[in-house]
Formats: sequence, structure tokens, C-alpha cells
Amino acid sequence: MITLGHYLTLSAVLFAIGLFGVLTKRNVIAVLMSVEILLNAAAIAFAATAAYRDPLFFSGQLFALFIIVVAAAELSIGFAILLTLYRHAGSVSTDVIEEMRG
Amino acid sequence: MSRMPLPLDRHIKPKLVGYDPTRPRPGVERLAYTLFFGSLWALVVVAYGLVPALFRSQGWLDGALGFFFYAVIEALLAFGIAAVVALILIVVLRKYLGKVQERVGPMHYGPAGVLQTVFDALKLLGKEDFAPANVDPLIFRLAPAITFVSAFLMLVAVPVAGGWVMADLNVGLLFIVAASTLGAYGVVLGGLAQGGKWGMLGAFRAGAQLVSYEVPLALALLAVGVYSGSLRLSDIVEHQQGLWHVVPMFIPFLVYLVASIAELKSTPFDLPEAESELIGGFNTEYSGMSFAFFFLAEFVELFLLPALVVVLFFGGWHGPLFGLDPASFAAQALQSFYFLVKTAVWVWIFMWIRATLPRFRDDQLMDLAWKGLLPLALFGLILAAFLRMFVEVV
Amino acid sequence: MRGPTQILPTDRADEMLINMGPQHPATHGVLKVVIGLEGERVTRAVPHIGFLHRNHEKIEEARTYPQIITYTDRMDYVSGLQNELPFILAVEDLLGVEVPDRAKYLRVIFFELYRLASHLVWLGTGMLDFGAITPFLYTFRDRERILEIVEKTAGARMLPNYFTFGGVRRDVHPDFFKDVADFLDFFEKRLPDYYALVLDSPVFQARAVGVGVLPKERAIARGASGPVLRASGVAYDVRKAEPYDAYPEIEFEVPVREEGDVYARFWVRFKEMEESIKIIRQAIEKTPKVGPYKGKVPARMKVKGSRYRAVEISRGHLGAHVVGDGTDRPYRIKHRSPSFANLQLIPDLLVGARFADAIAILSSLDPVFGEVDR
Amino acid sequence: MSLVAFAILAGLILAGALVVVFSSNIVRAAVALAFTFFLIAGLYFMLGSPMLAVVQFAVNAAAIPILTLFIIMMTRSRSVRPASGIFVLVALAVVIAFAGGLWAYLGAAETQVFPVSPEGIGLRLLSVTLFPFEVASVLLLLAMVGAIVLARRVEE
Repeated sequence: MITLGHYLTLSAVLFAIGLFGVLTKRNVIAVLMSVEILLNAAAIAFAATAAYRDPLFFSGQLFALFIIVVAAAELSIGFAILLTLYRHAGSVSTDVIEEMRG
Repeated sequence: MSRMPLPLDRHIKPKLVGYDPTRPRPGVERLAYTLFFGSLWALVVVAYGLVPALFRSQGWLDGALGFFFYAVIEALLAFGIAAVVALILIVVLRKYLGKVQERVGPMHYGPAGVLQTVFDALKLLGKEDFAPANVDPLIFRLAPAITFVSAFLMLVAVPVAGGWVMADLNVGLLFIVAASTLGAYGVVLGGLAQGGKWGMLGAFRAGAQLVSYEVPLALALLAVGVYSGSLRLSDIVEHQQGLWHVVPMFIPFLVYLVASIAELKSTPFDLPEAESELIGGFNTEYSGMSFAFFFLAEFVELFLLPALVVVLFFGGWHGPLFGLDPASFAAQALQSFYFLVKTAVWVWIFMWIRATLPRFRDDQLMDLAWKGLLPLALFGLILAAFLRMFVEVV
Repeated sequence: MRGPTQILPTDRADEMLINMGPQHPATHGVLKVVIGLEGERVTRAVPHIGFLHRNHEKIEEARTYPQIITYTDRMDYVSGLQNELPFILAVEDLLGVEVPDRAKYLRVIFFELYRLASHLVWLGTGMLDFGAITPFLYTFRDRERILEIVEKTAGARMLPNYFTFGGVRRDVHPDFFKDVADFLDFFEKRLPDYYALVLDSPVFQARAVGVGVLPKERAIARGASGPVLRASGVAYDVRKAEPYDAYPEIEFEVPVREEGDVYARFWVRFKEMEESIKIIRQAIEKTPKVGPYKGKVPARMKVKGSRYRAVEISRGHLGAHVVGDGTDRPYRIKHRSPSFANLQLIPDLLVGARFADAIAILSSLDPVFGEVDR
Repeated sequence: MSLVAFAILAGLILAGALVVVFSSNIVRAAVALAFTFFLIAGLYFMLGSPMLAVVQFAVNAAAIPILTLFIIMMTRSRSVRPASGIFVLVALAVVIAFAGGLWAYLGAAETQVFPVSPEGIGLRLLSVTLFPFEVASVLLLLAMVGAIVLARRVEE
């Protein structure tokens, strides 16, 4: 049988992969994609916990829905910033952002 | 006016009856269309009626293995339906365009040309599946498959008769929205992977078109969901027992109609391919079987989107049952017949639009979607909520 | 060294250079336009011509006068017969040949039939650029009837080589006038269909109104002519300005529109088709039923002097400047072709338009490359 | 049986996520991302929540990767430099995965899934979590307006 532990393990590993991506990528688009993986890992954990432990209120599932909403909002803003950055600098590398500091 | 006899090149004359390109044969055509329709109906009855009934009566569905075989057989049958629909619609569209344009259409293969698609398919199979040098090979091959699968996904959720549906999802309406969004993948990826600028432009347009039509489309579907009080497609059809949704839900119907033509990427919204502008756009570099997949997907959608119009707004399978028990097999078969007939009428209307109108410009589509359809769809949604309240009070 | 038409990519991040043509469906032949695109907006447009260049004028210098008529057909091959006329008129002037009345009217009838045929081809292919396939097949079917009528008399369809010095090459087929009248009746019944499919279609209007506006001054400065010029509000028509053949005796109007957009150019050509019908009807009525179809022409043509004559072909002002040195071959022939001049408008009209509009504008200019490249 | 299905699904999800992180071709990464999210929707189906699954499918698996592809096209980035070998980070990620996984696996042994109907989610969404729901809608609106303002070209 599948236990809640299986889902949580999957979520943890997925989170680790996403974290690795966020920390190592130089392309902002790739960083944002890794952030998406992070958020989804969290959503899996919430949904699974709700499905196993919260039969009455399933708040975790609602939270997963909110995560999806927030992810969409975050991504649209992220991409808009990215576009302006690209227009300014002609590149979408994090190095460019570093140069813009100060 | 002397008329030169058409050159009948005997070398390539196929050994088939009815090779006379000069003589229209309406009788033969009518018979062929009847046979096409009949075979499609028979396939639907087998896939939706006979096979599930057999599995249920034998109790095979209880075991895991039985369920697995059932799923495999149903998937194959669904694929068969999609393939038959595409094969039929390609020749019907070409014949219909011929009629509209005062020519005879394909006449060479089969009696009055009704087997044209078979030979088309054979030709495409035999062609080299060529890929230019600077493509991304994996994505380039994946894109047509994704397009075909996504077109095919929607078929699963469409109910054809009372109790006849492959997957009766309780979120069927949302599933349709999701599956239709997936369809844009093939176009965007195909345009992006081929490395050419025309494909790139096509992919741009496909993306812009997608975000424009998808929002009003989803809202129109949502209005139907609100009015009928369920996201399950069979419940929505059931809800139209007395009154088809097209009457109370006329505004969402209009929005859905326009948006689904945009989704079909047929004129007046064929912007991503636009042969005369982008030389085919996303499918510029495709040939052979890869192209055939795009082509087939387009025709499967040409069946499914009208089918959804029927399911959502035109009473789905409803029709006079002549005193048959709605749960009986004969009644269900009759219902699926009604469903197919209504769908055929809507397919014809879609083809008619395709044959008549010129193409919109890309920004005009966006204007139309965001400034015209979106407010209309929102209004429809509010209206649906009010109507629902009214219905529940009364 | 960079040639005048070469452009280099910029380092601007969002500009993309694309080569539209020479094998692009919307260029109607072998035009290549290098287009800079920023998203869907055209930032630069540089036309490249010459893919169909075949030394037309030089070849003509090496041929005798009657031989040359055959070549002139090949310029604007869509309205083939019309191209013969300016050269023939110029040579007739130099030789002092009288053209009999019957021949003059026959020339007018054929001339206008070819205008109809040419505008039908333009309409069909133009609507193809707008994404509508049905008008294309309708117009080609109608054009077929015109070509069949011509074929019965002249023996050829697109490039009939029918006009000659002093008149036409042979008398018309006995059924000719009846065929033409029948065709006109038929065509008049078709016109409402075209109006419904094109000019009155809301989708077409959305695409065409206010797109590719060509101001009057710019049109004159660039030497535009024909429907392109008249759609910008200049009522210049060679048939009125320097009448030739039987045009002075025929009543017709020159359709003019002030807007100068794609819709106006479509509208002008539509009205021209209607005017052509009127012209042909009058000409049929006025043609002498008997009489010679060809004037007296010297057997050995020795042409001396120079003369420029122009006619209004379907695309505009087509002129021929003939210089004879007293031998049986011309010293020099120069053709002034309308599409060549109209093509200069490409950078003016295309830059700043959307890409889909660029296609619409090209189709409204209606270039034919046999005549541009010569 | 269902454990086998879960194992296949989980394996594919992790494989997809690894492709996203390690692929040097950003288009492939985006496709892998879509694939991963699509499979996560399957996971939600197994958790008895078709509603969540379809929303995941429509938003995360379909809309967001297409948006990503669109941005990839607009910025014309084709390849990313392969992830540089920062061993500390790899080690950190592995430790997190291992520790978190082990802790989760040992700590949570429930076996029964409670399915949720779309009606249930809808009712809860509009009663108990009405305030967060409204906040989320305002957030979406703000994101939309913000994105338009940010990405709009400033006309000189």
C-alpha cells in the first residue's frame, strides 16, 4: 500500500532537485522553472497530507490550489521583469543582474 | 466552344472503379457518405456500448488484469474512432470545398474520389520524414505527437449517449479546458524546434492566440457549468432535457463558437499557419508522417469541437426516443445517432465558415478576444449565475 | 562593398531579419523583400528585384518590328494583349499608318477584356493573401471564359499576339460579339458575389480599411500610376489624359477614391471592372459591322525618328519609347512599366505596418514581375 | 498494484525534474517541466482529488510551460550553461532529500486516502477560506496589471 510517507518522500526529493536548480542556474528562466518545481513539491506535500489526515476539511488541498495560483502570479511578474531586463541588457543571465547592482 | 478531352494518363491509372475525373457522381458520393457515417456510428456503438457491456456482464472489470485489458481495448477503439473521423473528414472537407468553389474536388481515387484520404495517407507514409539540419531532433519529433495526443485526449471526456462515455470525469469541463490548452504545445514546440524564422513567427502567433482565446473559452464553459450546476459533461447534457442550453446560454454559446474556431486554427483565425503569410508557420519544415500527425490532429479537432458545441449547447444526445426505455441499449444507440447527426451539422457549419471568410490579423484576434469576447463571457457568466438562482427558486 | 539593397542585421535585441521571397506565396512571382521584424511590426523593408530579368529591351533591339510585338506580350503576362499597344501606337505614329474604325473598336474591346481578366487574377490571388481560397477559384473560372473568347479569335490565350500595326491581325470569329455580350451578362451576375465575398465582407474591411495609407503627394512623387494612384485621389488615367484608339468616342468614368488605403485600391479595381463592362458594351454597339480590320502598312518597315506613347493597362501607365534609325530594327526601345514604379512604394508602405498588413499591401499593389524585371 | 503505479509515476516525475535541472537545452528543460507537472496531476488523481489534478493539468502543466516557452522564444535563449559543479550544493540537496525523505517515510504511515469531490472543494473554498480566496484573486489581478505595466514598451 502507498502510505503518506511515500508522497512526502517524493516531495522532499523533488524539493531538493528544485533547490539545486535554483542555486546553480545562471539563466533566469531556468531559475524560475526550478522555483516552479519547488512550489510543486510543496503542493504535493500539502495535498497528500490533506488526503490522508484531513478527511473533513482537506485544507491542504485548498492550500495546494492557492500555491498554484500564487505560482502563476509569481511567474507572470517574473517573466515581465525578465522581459524588461532583456530589453535593457540583451541577455537573461543572472550575471547581468549582478552588474546592474549599485 | 470546343472542349479538349482531358488527358487520361493511362500509366498512372489505378485499378479502381470510377476513374473518370470529368463526371461528377452525386449518387455514389451520397452512398459513400452514408457508409462513412454508418461505419463511424457502428464504431461508436462498439466502443461505447458493446465492449463495456460485455466486460460488465462478464464481471471482468473487477480484476486488475481485466481492467487493464479493458483500458487498452478502449484506448485502441478511441484511437480507431479518431483515425476514422480524420480519414472521413479530410475527404468530406475537400469535397465540400469543391462544391463551394464550383469544382468537383478529388475525383481520382475510389468511386468519385471518396477514397482520396487513403491514398493521401499512403503517400505521406511513403515520403521521407525530412528534418532540416538545425532542428532540435527530439522536440521536432515530439511536437506532432503531442498535438495528436492532445486532440485525442478530449475525445475521452465526450459523452455520446446516456451512460456512454469513456471517462465520466466529475471535472469534465475543466478537463476540456486543460486538454485544449495542451493542443497549443505541439504548435509552439513545432515552430520553435525547427529553427526557422517562419516557424518561430508561427509559434509566436500560436502563443499569442492561445492566451487570447483560452480565457473567454474557459469562461464560456464555466458559465455552462454554473447554469447546469455540474462540471460533469453527462450531467450537463442531462440538464438540457427540456430546453437546450443554446437558448438560455446564448451569449456563452457565441463566445464558445468564436473561441473554438480560434482553437481549431481554421480561417478566419488560421494565424499560426497562414500559408500566404508565414508559409505554413509551425509546420513549414514538416513532411511525411510528422506532417500527417499535425494534419490528422487538425481533423480530429474539427470533429471534437463541434461535438462539444453539441454537448454543451445543443442537447447532446437528446432527441425523440419513440417510447424506448432510456436505459435500454437500443435507446442509447439511437441517442448516439442523434449526437452524431447534430455533430455532423456543426462540422458542416465549421467547414462553411472556413470556406467563406478571409483571415483576421493577429492583433485583431487579440482585440476581439480581450475587448469583445472577454466582457461578453463575463456577462454570460453573471447571467448564468442569475438564471441558476432563478431556476432554483422556481 | 555593400550594394544599395543590402542590409545588415542590427544588434538590436528584438529585431529579426527575414527574407520574404523569392519563393514566398504572397510575392506573386519572384520578388524578394528583406523585412526587419520587431515582433509583428515591420521595421525595415528592402525589395530585391531582378530574378526574372531576361534582357527584354536588348533582345527587342535585335529583332525586326513585327517580331517585337511577340516579345511585348511577355511583360505583363497577366494582361498580355495590353502590352502590345504602346509599342504599336508609337510605331504607327512614326510610320503614319491610319487605323480603320473597326480595328480601333476591336482593340478597345480586347483591351478591356484583358483588363477584366487581369483584375480577376489580381482579385483571386489577392484574396488568397488574405487567407480566403474561394474567391480565387471563382475568379479563375470567370477569367477562363474571357480567355476562351480570345482563343476563338486569336488562337492563343494569355499571350495572343493579336494586335498589329494598323489594326488587328485577323478578323474576329463570327460568334465573337455574341460571346462577349453573353459573358458580360454572366459576369454582371457574378459581381454581387464578389462584392459579398470581398468588399462587403466585415472581415475584409477590418483588414483593409486604414491599412497601408499612401498620401497623394507621396504617390505622385514616387511615380505611381494606375489603380494605386487613383486610390490616392489623383484622377489620372491615360485613357482620358492622352486618349488612344476609340477611347475618345466612348463614355466612361475614372473611379477615384481619396483614402489611399488597401480598401481604396480594392474598391478602385472593382469599379474599374464595372467601367470595363460599360466600355465593352458601348464598343460592341459602335463597332462598324463591316469594314477593314487592318490599315495599310508598308511591307518593308523602315522606321525613323523617336516617339513615346503610353496606354493605361490594368496596372497603370505603360509606355514605350521607340527610337528608329531608318533600318528595319529599332535603335532602342525603352518600356516604362507601371509595376516597377509602384514597387518603389514598398519601403514607404511596409515600414511600420504589421507583418500581415505587409502582405495585404503587397497584394493591393498587384505587381507582375515579367514587367518589373523585363 | 497501486504501489507499482506510484513507483512508475514517482520515478518519471523525478526523472523529469532532473532533466529540468540538468539539461543544457532550455527548450527541452521547459518540455520536461511540462511533463513533470503533467505527471504530478496524475499523482493528485491517485490522491482522490480530480479537481486538483485538473487544475494542475490546466495551469501548471499546460499554461505555465507554454508561457515559459513563449518567453524563451522572445528572449531567444536556446541553451543554458550546464549547471556548474558546486559540490557543496549537491551535497546539501542530497542531504535535504535523504533526511526529509527518511523522516517523512518513517513518520507518516497512514494508508487510507479520503477522496474529495469538486463540490466539496468549491464549498470549502467559498466558505472557510473565503478571505484567502479573495486575497488570491486580488493577487492575480495585481499580477496581471503589474505584468502589463512592467512589460509594456515605453513609447518615447
